[in-house]
Amino acid sequence: MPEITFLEAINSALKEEMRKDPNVFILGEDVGIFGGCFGVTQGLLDEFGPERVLDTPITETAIIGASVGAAAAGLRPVPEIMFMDFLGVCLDEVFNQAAKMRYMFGGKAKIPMTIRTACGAGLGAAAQHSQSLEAWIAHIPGLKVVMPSTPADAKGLLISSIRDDNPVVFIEHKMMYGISGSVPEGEYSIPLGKADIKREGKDATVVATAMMVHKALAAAETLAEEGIEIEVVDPRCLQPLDKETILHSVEKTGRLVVIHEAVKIGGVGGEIAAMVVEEGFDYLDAPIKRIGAPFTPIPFASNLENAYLPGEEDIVAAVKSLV
Amino acid sequence: MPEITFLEAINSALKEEMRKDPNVFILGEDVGIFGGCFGVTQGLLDEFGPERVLDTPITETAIIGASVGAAAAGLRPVPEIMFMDFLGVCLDEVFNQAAKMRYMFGGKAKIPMTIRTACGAGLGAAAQHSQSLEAWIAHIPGLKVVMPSTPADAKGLLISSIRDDNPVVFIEHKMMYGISGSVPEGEYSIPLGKADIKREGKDATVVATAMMVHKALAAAETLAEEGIEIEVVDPRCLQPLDKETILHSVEKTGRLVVIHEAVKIGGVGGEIAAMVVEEGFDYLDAPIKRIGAPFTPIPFASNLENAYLPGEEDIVAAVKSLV
Amino acid sequence: MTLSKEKLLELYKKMITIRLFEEHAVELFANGEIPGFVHLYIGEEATAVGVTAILGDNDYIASTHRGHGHLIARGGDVKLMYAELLGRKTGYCKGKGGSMHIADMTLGFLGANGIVGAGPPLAAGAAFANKYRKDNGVAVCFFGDGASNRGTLHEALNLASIWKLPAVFICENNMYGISMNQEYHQNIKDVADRASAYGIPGISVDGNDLFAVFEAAEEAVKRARQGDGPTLIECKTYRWRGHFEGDPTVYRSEQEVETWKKKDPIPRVKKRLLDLGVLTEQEDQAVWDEIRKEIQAGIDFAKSSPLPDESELLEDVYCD
Amino acid sequence: MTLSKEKLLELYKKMITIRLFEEHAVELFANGEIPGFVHLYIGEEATAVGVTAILGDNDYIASTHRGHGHLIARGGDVKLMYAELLGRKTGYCKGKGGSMHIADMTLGFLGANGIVGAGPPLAAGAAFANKYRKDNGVAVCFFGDGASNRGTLHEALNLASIWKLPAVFICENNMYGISMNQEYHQNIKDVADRASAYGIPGISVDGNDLFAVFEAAEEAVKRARQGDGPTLIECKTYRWRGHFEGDPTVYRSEQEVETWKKKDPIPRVKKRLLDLGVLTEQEDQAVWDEIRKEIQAGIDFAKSSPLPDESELLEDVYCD
Ligand SMILES: Cc1ncc(C[n+]2csc(CCOP(=O)(O)OP(=O)(O)O)c2C)c(N)n1
Ligand SMILES: Cc1ncc(C[n+]2csc(CCOP(=O)(O)OP(=O)(O)O)c2C)c(N)n1
Ligand SMILES: [Mg+2]
Ligand SMILES: [Mg+2]
Repeated sequence: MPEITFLEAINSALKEEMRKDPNVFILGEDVGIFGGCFGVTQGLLDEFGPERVLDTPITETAIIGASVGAAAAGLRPVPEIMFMDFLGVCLDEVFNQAAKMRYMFGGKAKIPMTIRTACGAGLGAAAQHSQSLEAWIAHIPGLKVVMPSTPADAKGLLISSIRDDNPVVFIEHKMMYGISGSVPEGEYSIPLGKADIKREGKDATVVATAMMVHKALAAAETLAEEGIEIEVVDPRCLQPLDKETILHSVEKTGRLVVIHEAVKIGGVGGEIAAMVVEEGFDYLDAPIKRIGAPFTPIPFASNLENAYLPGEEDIVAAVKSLV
Repeated sequence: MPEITFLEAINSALKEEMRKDPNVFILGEDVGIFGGCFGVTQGLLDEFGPERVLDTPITETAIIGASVGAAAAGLRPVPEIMFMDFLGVCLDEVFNQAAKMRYMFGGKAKIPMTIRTACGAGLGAAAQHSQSLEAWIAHIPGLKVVMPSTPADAKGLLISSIRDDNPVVFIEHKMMYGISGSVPEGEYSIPLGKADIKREGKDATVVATAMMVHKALAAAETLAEEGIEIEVVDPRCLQPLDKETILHSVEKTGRLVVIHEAVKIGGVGGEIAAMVVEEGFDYLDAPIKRIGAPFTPIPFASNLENAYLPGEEDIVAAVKSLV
Repeated sequence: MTLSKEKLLELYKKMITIRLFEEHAVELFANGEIPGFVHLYIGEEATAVGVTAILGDNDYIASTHRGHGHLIARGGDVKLMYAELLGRKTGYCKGKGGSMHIADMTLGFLGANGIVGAGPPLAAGAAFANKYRKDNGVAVCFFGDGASNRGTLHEALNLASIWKLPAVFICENNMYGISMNQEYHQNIKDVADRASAYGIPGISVDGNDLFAVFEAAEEAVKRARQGDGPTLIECKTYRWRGHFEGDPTVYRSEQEVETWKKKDPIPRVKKRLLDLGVLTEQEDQAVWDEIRKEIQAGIDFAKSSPLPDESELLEDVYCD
Repeated sequence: MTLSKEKLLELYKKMITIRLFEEHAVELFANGEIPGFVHLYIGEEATAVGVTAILGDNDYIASTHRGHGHLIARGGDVKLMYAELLGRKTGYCKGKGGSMHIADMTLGFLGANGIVGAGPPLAAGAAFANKYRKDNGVAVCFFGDGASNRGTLHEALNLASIWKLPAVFICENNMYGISMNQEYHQNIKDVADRASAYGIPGISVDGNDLFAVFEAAEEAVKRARQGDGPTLIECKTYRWRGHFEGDPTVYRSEQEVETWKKKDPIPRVKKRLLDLGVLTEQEDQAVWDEIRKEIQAGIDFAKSSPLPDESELLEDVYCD
């Protein structure tokens, strides 16, 4: 299987779907000649032209609102919101329009659109360019939320997202764009709502998302040296959430750590933990540990940002406190 | 103690603070001659004049953005967002500006403002006028979130919110405006971040917010007839959250039900449940039950809306399943 | 002026249908049969009917919270509308949307909308779809004077202007955003003046004059279909009822309302029809009677329709 | 033209300070000493300096992601600025904000802002505070041509226009929003033309001409202080560097950059000073040398400053 980066995987998913379905088009700030703020849409303008690769003004409300209108009218827009932090300027279009139109209209509309956006800290981009806000989206009925951690998942899930007839928010952790991994050759897709066990283990389950999957895999190595085998479960989609895979894993291990980069308080970790308590209380041999960012805006200085970010050591410590 | 309605309590808190502090002013859509969409600001224009009671155009972004600017410049704005559902059109101003300015500026600014807004279903106002979105706000460091359930709490907490030097989102369940209750005479306030035990009990703890406090108290009567005594804890503030009071109660009862009207998935119930698992696992004699709205936009038809809303029977059933 | 006599009679009937639909909604609301909020269009009929008169099959409409008139003008079914207002299973949205969310995708009607100013970006998107498919369609967006201050309109007009989208933006300036008179909510007299900020044509017309509205819309739709981009049309009109049913309208005088009632758009069309010899007083009576029956049939249909089944609560959230 | 010779020399020095501050930021970024994003103001100095020249004690400024120039013009301390860019404890924001969030509340400087177009509503609010307190202050808002399409600007201009707020809105039209030329992002030539949509004055000036900028700002600030409400001023200028450091600027030609470099705002002021006899070539050399020293001192200060302590991570989230 060829090795490509996370960024290339997303780029190739976009290309493949655009080649296959003439209704798919992309729009966003600097997605054309600039190739996207992070380079994700490089080459698309050349291949598909300005009719299908649309540079927009800096107007996220119009980008998402027009995407909803175009989707309702039968197209398949793939708008880009440069930083997830900018969702606050177009959230009405996401949660009151895209998410609810089908239901409000009694099932008579469909809004097939995929909002791509970059989350995550690590760049020194500070409080307004580093957030992970997936918890907001996962709380809204009518939306799907995808948060991949590997090139193969990113490609397969983006293809499914674009083909999905519902509005999907597809979240790309910006510090993973350069991560390489092997990707299946030829056409493939990964269904939305299926978790992936990134490493098997019997002593504790670690549910981790996006960048934290990599931290969890690193922690797994460290813990393995001490004879502790953790199972790393990557939900990949937060809505729909694959409860079964998580519950099965906890049934096996009896212990659960949930980690995400988003602020711990009010993050999806609470949802996952509470769900396991409700539906798998008897499996639990110990309290559940949640790990997430502390309750503070994201600081600029690199040392503070490092201190802010949850990481491998937190996972190691949490697992050890449970086993 | 005099009996007044929830609406009157809020109105009188606004009046008292405006009388006391000339820097306090209110702004919003139809808050002047119309007296507010629900009548909450009735009489304020007459008493304080158009310099301090400002009708605004239908531009929530400008309402909140200007409030942030005015607060940074030393005033104490109390903007009204008519329906909480409209937060999506001004969320950037709430979460990227108001919430973060102090931190981003190294502690050198303060943003004393209180956003009042109406949440909740029950009016037949459908998917875009009925939501409870407190989970979004409680996830954002830098904001405080208040959600009162009685006239006395509403008044005392609103006074504290206005006096607080931080941005506060003060959420009023629109179906409670007509609820009466006694209110202390004379000046008083209630500190933010202190839960209130609305009813004592030993068999199970029910943490409930806003309208659900009333449902929980009703359920308590029903359960009491069967000899089950529940303790009803009203956090009143979701940020800061009074973990101690909740944990103490669970320590006493060994059982926990958390209920809110917001959508269950991703709601603050998950946060509270997960917090108790982390910090009070050993107190628990049974799984935690969360109750919240189902994962769907809010329907219009009254019978569907009733079916949608969590209520007394859900609490009774949940408690019985635990004890 | 390309309106045939037959077409004119049809438009007249639509205006009457809107009027009667709304008058009966007043009653139904007063009787407690409609939950939630109802925003009525009485007095503004010429605007919806004049604009939609020019639309064809591939065209879209983005509507507002005050949307009944737009949908009836577009050919909506009053039975399904009443059923929706009453929260019935047979309604346009199976009772899940109510007055504020009625949609008819088969008519390209992208829904009433509970969020003021949400329509313009949606319309820009639908117009983009028309352009993308080269299907000669246009998208029309209705919005109020109050909505004209929202950033959504600014961003949508900007986008439509640079992409030369086949879109027509219709500001229904009824002088108020709830209680706020236009005089206080914006520092200009004509909303149409905002068009110059986007380098597009802006025109202000008497929204109670069906012919003026039609002519402006015709020109704008022609421009749009030709690829010349969007137009902003302001229709000056007035809502006779309160903002929503139940509004005590403390913010305006009885006299103001009376002045505007004298500008009732319906008799003006009737007069033209009489002048043209297309209609007699007697035929007019018959027209009203016929529509009254249709309205009554709609109400009967709604009232006799079942409520949605509780099992439907969780349906229609997602497509499979 | 009320600029005294002394004042003019002071403004000239500020322009040089900005230029040198930014040139050194280029280096620091290239050396990996500045994390995150840095947006430089080189080439646009006349705009910030011309506008702030007229401001006094009670006045506020809302800035942008490209904010260094605004703060230096307002009297900001380059030591604290460099320290912030380098993420040091001694920086303006204790290292918590970085280039995109530098603020100085003692100067009424309400912060750079990472959200494009976030400034206008903030400035409207600060201007409201001035008006509320009747302290004769004004609020100035800087924003880019790209930002001029955002709904925030529309809503803020509308609010400022109806409340006659003492605010001045300065569009720094540097022809691009990242890679998008103004020609593509809006369908008008002059952003100033948007003023008519709010019934306020709009004026377009050469943003590289300190005197033109100053005169326009002076007039606008006068209007604001008199209670005549806001003004929109467009300053046409150009950023010499990429959008942010690291931008390969594939979207514009070297030739275009060269043309604009010939319009360098700094020599134009120098010429005036020479003509006025306020400055000799020799004195000019001394001015640059002096400022170079100040800049170097700022960098030294920053580099020798400690990093924030990890214990500070959770401080400053809330006031007590
Ligand atoms: C974003 C938003 N803000 C506020 C409201 C509440 N609201 C509903 S209708 C309305 C007035 C709208 O005025 P206008 O746009 O002039 O339309 P009209 O009602 O006069 O037809 C308001 C403020 C809303 N629904 N959405
Ligand atoms: C709401 C929002 N959208 C997008 C961005 C990303 N972004 C940062 S600066 C910029 C360009 C701004 O252009 P302009 O307003 O002309 O200012 P300039 O950079 O030219 O000074 C963009 C798109 C952002 N920070 N905020
Ligand atoms: Mg109106
Ligand atoms: Mg620019």
